[in-house]
Amino acid sequence: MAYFETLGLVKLFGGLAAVNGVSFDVNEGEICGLIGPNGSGKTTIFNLINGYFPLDKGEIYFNGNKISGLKTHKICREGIGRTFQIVKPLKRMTVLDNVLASAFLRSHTKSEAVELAEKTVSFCGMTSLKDKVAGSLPIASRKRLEITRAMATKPKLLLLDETAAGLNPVELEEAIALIKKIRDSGVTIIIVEHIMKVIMTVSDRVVAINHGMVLAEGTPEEVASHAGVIAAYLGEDYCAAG
Amino acid sequence: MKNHLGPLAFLLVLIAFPLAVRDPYYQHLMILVLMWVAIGSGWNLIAGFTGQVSFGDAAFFGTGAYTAGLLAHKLGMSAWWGLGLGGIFAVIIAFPFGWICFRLRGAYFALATLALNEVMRHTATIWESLTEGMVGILIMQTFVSKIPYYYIALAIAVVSLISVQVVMSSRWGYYFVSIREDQDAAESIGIDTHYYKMVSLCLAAYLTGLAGSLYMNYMGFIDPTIVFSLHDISIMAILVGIVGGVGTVYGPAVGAFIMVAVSEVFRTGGFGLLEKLTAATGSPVMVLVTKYIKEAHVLTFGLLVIFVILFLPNGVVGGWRKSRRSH
Amino acid sequence: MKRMRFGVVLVLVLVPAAALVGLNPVQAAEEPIKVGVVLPLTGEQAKFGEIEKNSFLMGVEEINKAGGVNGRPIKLIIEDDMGKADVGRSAVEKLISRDKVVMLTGGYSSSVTYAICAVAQQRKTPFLVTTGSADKITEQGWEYVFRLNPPVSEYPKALNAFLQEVVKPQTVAVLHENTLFGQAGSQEFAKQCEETGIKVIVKEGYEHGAVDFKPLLIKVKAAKPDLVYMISYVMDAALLMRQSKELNFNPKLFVGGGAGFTLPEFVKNAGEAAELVFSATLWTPSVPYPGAQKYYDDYMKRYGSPTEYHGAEAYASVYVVEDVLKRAKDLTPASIREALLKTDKMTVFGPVKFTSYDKKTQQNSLPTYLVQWQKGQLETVWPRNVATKPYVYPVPAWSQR
Amino acid sequence: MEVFVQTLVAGVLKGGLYALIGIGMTLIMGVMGIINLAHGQMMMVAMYLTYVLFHYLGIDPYMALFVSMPSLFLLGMFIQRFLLNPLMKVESILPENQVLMTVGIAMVLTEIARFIFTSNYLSVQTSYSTKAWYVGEISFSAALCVAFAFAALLSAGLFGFLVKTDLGRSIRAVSQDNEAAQLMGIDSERIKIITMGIGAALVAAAGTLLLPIYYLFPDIGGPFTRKAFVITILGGLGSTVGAIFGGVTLGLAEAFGATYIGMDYEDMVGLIIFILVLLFLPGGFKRLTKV
Repeated sequence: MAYFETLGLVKLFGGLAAVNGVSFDVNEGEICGLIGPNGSGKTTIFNLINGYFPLDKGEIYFNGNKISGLKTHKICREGIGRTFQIVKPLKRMTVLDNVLASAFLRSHTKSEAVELAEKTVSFCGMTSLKDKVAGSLPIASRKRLEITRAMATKPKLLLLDETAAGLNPVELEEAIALIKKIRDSGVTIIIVEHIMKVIMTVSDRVVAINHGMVLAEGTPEEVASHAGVIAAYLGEDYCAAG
Repeated sequence: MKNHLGPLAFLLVLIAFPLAVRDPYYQHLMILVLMWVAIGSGWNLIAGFTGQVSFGDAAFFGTGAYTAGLLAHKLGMSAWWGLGLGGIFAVIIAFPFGWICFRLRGAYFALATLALNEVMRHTATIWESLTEGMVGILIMQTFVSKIPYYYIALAIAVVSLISVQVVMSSRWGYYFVSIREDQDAAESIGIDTHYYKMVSLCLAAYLTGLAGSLYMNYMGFIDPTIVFSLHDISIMAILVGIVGGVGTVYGPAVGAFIMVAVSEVFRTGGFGLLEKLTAATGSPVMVLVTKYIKEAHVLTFGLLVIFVILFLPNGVVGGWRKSRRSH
Repeated sequence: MKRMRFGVVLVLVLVPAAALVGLNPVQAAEEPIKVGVVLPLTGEQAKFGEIEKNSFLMGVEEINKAGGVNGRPIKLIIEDDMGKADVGRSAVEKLISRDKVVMLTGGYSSSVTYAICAVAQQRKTPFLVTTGSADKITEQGWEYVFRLNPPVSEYPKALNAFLQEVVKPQTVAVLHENTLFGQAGSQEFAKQCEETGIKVIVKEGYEHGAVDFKPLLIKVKAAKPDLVYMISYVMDAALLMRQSKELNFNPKLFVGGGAGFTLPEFVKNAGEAAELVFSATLWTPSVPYPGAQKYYDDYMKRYGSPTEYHGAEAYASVYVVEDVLKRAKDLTPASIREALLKTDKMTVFGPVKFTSYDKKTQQNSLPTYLVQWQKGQLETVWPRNVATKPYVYPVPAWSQR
Repeated sequence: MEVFVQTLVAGVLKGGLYALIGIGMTLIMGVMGIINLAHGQMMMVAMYLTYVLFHYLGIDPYMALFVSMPSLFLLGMFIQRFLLNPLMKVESILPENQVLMTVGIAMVLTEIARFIFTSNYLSVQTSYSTKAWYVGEISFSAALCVAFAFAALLSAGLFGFLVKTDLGRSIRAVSQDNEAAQLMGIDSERIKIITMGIGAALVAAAGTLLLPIYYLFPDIGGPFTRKAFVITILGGLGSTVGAIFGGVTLGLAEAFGATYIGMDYEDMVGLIIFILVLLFLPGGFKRLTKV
């Protein structure tokens, strides 16, 4: 059994299938990119893995345990952290307090938690911002805070949802570096991203989704040259003409 | 430790207060203030810190009061046992309620608490064989002097403030505020939001129930409309919390003082000061002002509430983050 | 923002401080005698508080015009209790500590009255309870508490005699508002019925202010009681009668148990549905006490709205206060208490005399009357010796009235 | 059987009145997302207006609708413009600040009424106050029938307004997604001001129609506020048809509760249904009917 595995995930919204039989595996230690056009169901898949939405059908296994059907906070406890596409900072708390709130999960005492939080903050390069109130941060820092907060739960698997969207080129480079650094620290990552550059540079493997189904799977290069993927992104006409 | 010097000094002043001010009128007002500190702290815990606004604090307050009253009335025990049990019974009410109703969010939860408040009031009114209905429960007060009540109220208020302070700097506190700030984010970092909302509600219910027991012991008489009053208890608790400062440890203390003292100042026309001034100056404007304030003190008070909400939306004491700068 | 907060704190500290410093009572030669009155002037009970306040003011004005108490006027210091016990307690503490009143009166709701009693007893300040009617208030053995109005359990006395001598009903339905007055009164009435062999087939409370009593009346109608006894205040009473008529519900008689059924507002609102309805009452303007009618007329003239028995209680209270202060050898609590104990004064509310009986102490005892609406007029019909008109019984069905 | 039918009739007719009270609230809660705890107090203001018009000018309550509704429309707009909208701009920890503001407004309205009219009970006696129609033994109160018809008419009118007119569509847009509506160029502040006005005017109609068969004093508002939000939750936020369902359901529940359980339990039955709907049918009856 793979490290992380989804089997035939189905999610219906008002009779319409947003996710329709998605199965894929992720191996320990790799970065798996999840791509697909807008509305193809990527974020919904995250919400299913994370337990935010209940599954209509299908099963999810992580590290040998079935995690589908668990509550969100239990799934986090199992070792799956996530960030949100629309960032959800704890606005009126400082950056450090944000991280501290999640560091408690893996700490017995407050001093332990503070230590873990400080360490995570510096690991993610946010030390200079740690006393800032989260609500006052610019978007790039908020995105980074999402990652920092998720990292403080000491995840084994991290779900990154569009962490690069809205960043300028410099910030983008920083984000890519951080993602790689996290992977190198031994965390498996599934990343949803629109910006192809990010996906292509960081992913070990890519899964392409369209209309709630898996379209293609393989190395970034394989998926990028897959006819169906190009069609999905650029439209049928482009494909036929090409 | 430096942070605690101010409160400690203030505590000493409060301890000395009844010895310095012998007038039972002011002692009585201070007892009410201290009782409201406990209620306000409870409300602030569940609403101000955890973000689950409750419109039903009277349900817990009344449960505490009736626990004390019924212990004395039905079992012939001292009503002071209520101080031990009142809070616990309030938690017994809060627990199943929270278990069921915490799946509701925001305004819907607030409405459910409001309904709980009304259900409790009706139950206490109708269940005459247990509660004596509107005939009410009368017990004999233990002390003639106000000073014992004052110190018991002070102890309860101090315990409330300290427990809020302790809770809020612990794991629970961080979890409560995380839930308030973003429930989904809180879940995603491994916080069992349902469980911690329950913890917060039960703590709040305990403090409020404790205050209810104190009320029974101090006032000696309760009936359902007094202790389960939506307006006089539940809404008042919210006002204490909001005016003082949402999500601040000492906010409810300030709020309690303002709400009790200011409403008394308005009710009595500045403790009769206005009338003296009127008599002294004899100006017709003052006559008018005095008459207005005496007759429309609730109106003035309502205007004050509107003013505070408009211009001091987070209360007199600032927001949570400001008090946490020291970290 | 910071400056604002500082300002608020400043105000909060300064106002009470100024109040503490600046307010020592000024001594004057013809200093009025201060009497404290605690009444609900805001909140849901304010209507009654206002009637009582007006009556107090009317009474004290008359007394002072007539020379006051041995040349010294009475000054009433009226405090608003907002219908809340804790505020009532604040008010009475203030009256005793700051205003230094010689005695207290007023007290509308039983909860507030109780709170005042406790303080009055502790601070040894005589308190003449005007209204608070819970039985327990005079069952505590407090020496400084005297009560003018009878306890709630004694209201239906006259009705019982009438039922036994005239109506002899088999079954009764009791409807009551869920207030102290309604719950305690209905319990007492039901107990008396059981003792005299009348079966209580329906006994039900309702929340004051209901819009629609039909579901309740439908059920009562289906149970076919001989007598319907209702403890309701005026507007509920009017709605009950109106809707009974609408449902064509015809028991042998309808009897009201509270003041609600005797007020002009009742007949105005119930219209024809008020006709021939009985009510047990303590006081109407036509009771055989000197000045009752005059008090009613004066009040109407002065305030433009009708008064009722709460007002009469207040008006009587202030005259009892005058009488007591005149007779007291000085204004110490002990002397005033002595004078109160020896009270024997006829008022618009009836003879006032404080006696002890059963568990009660220092309780005034008053006869109750049975009245009936006849052709839009309220007539006293029982006891026979004071009746202004003979009673109309049996009562014809609605269609024949 | 007669008991059953009469209870049914009483419940449905009272439900009509409740619906009228609830329609305004459902609109306000739907669009603004706030619980308006001054709702009953606004009704109280309308009732005093009606009383003044009847008592001093001899205007029939049904005619007084033409004064009370526009007046309350203005009052509602004023409250929203100067007291509630400014709150949206201040940063506060709890969004419930707005609810508290309505508590303050309720206090002020009540006390102003007491200041002017004292706490006396006031009532308006008309020829139809006590009139009833009979079918067999079953009675139908005339004034309640009129109120019922009016509730149906108003909710149909409001429904049409929301669906057919531009303003109505804007109101619905704001109620569905405030931010999106603003992006599409809708002045959501203005929409909220108008919505509050309409909500107030609707509850004014309820007050004016209720007065002939009921009575009036300054503290009358509270219980009706509570009924209004129960109705709103039963019917579903923002749903005019839902308000009728909610009102009638509450009326029936109270009537049958009073007849078959006890009048003591009248309010309790309503509250328990309310909690059950909150828990098990979030969105109210709107969700079942999809209107």
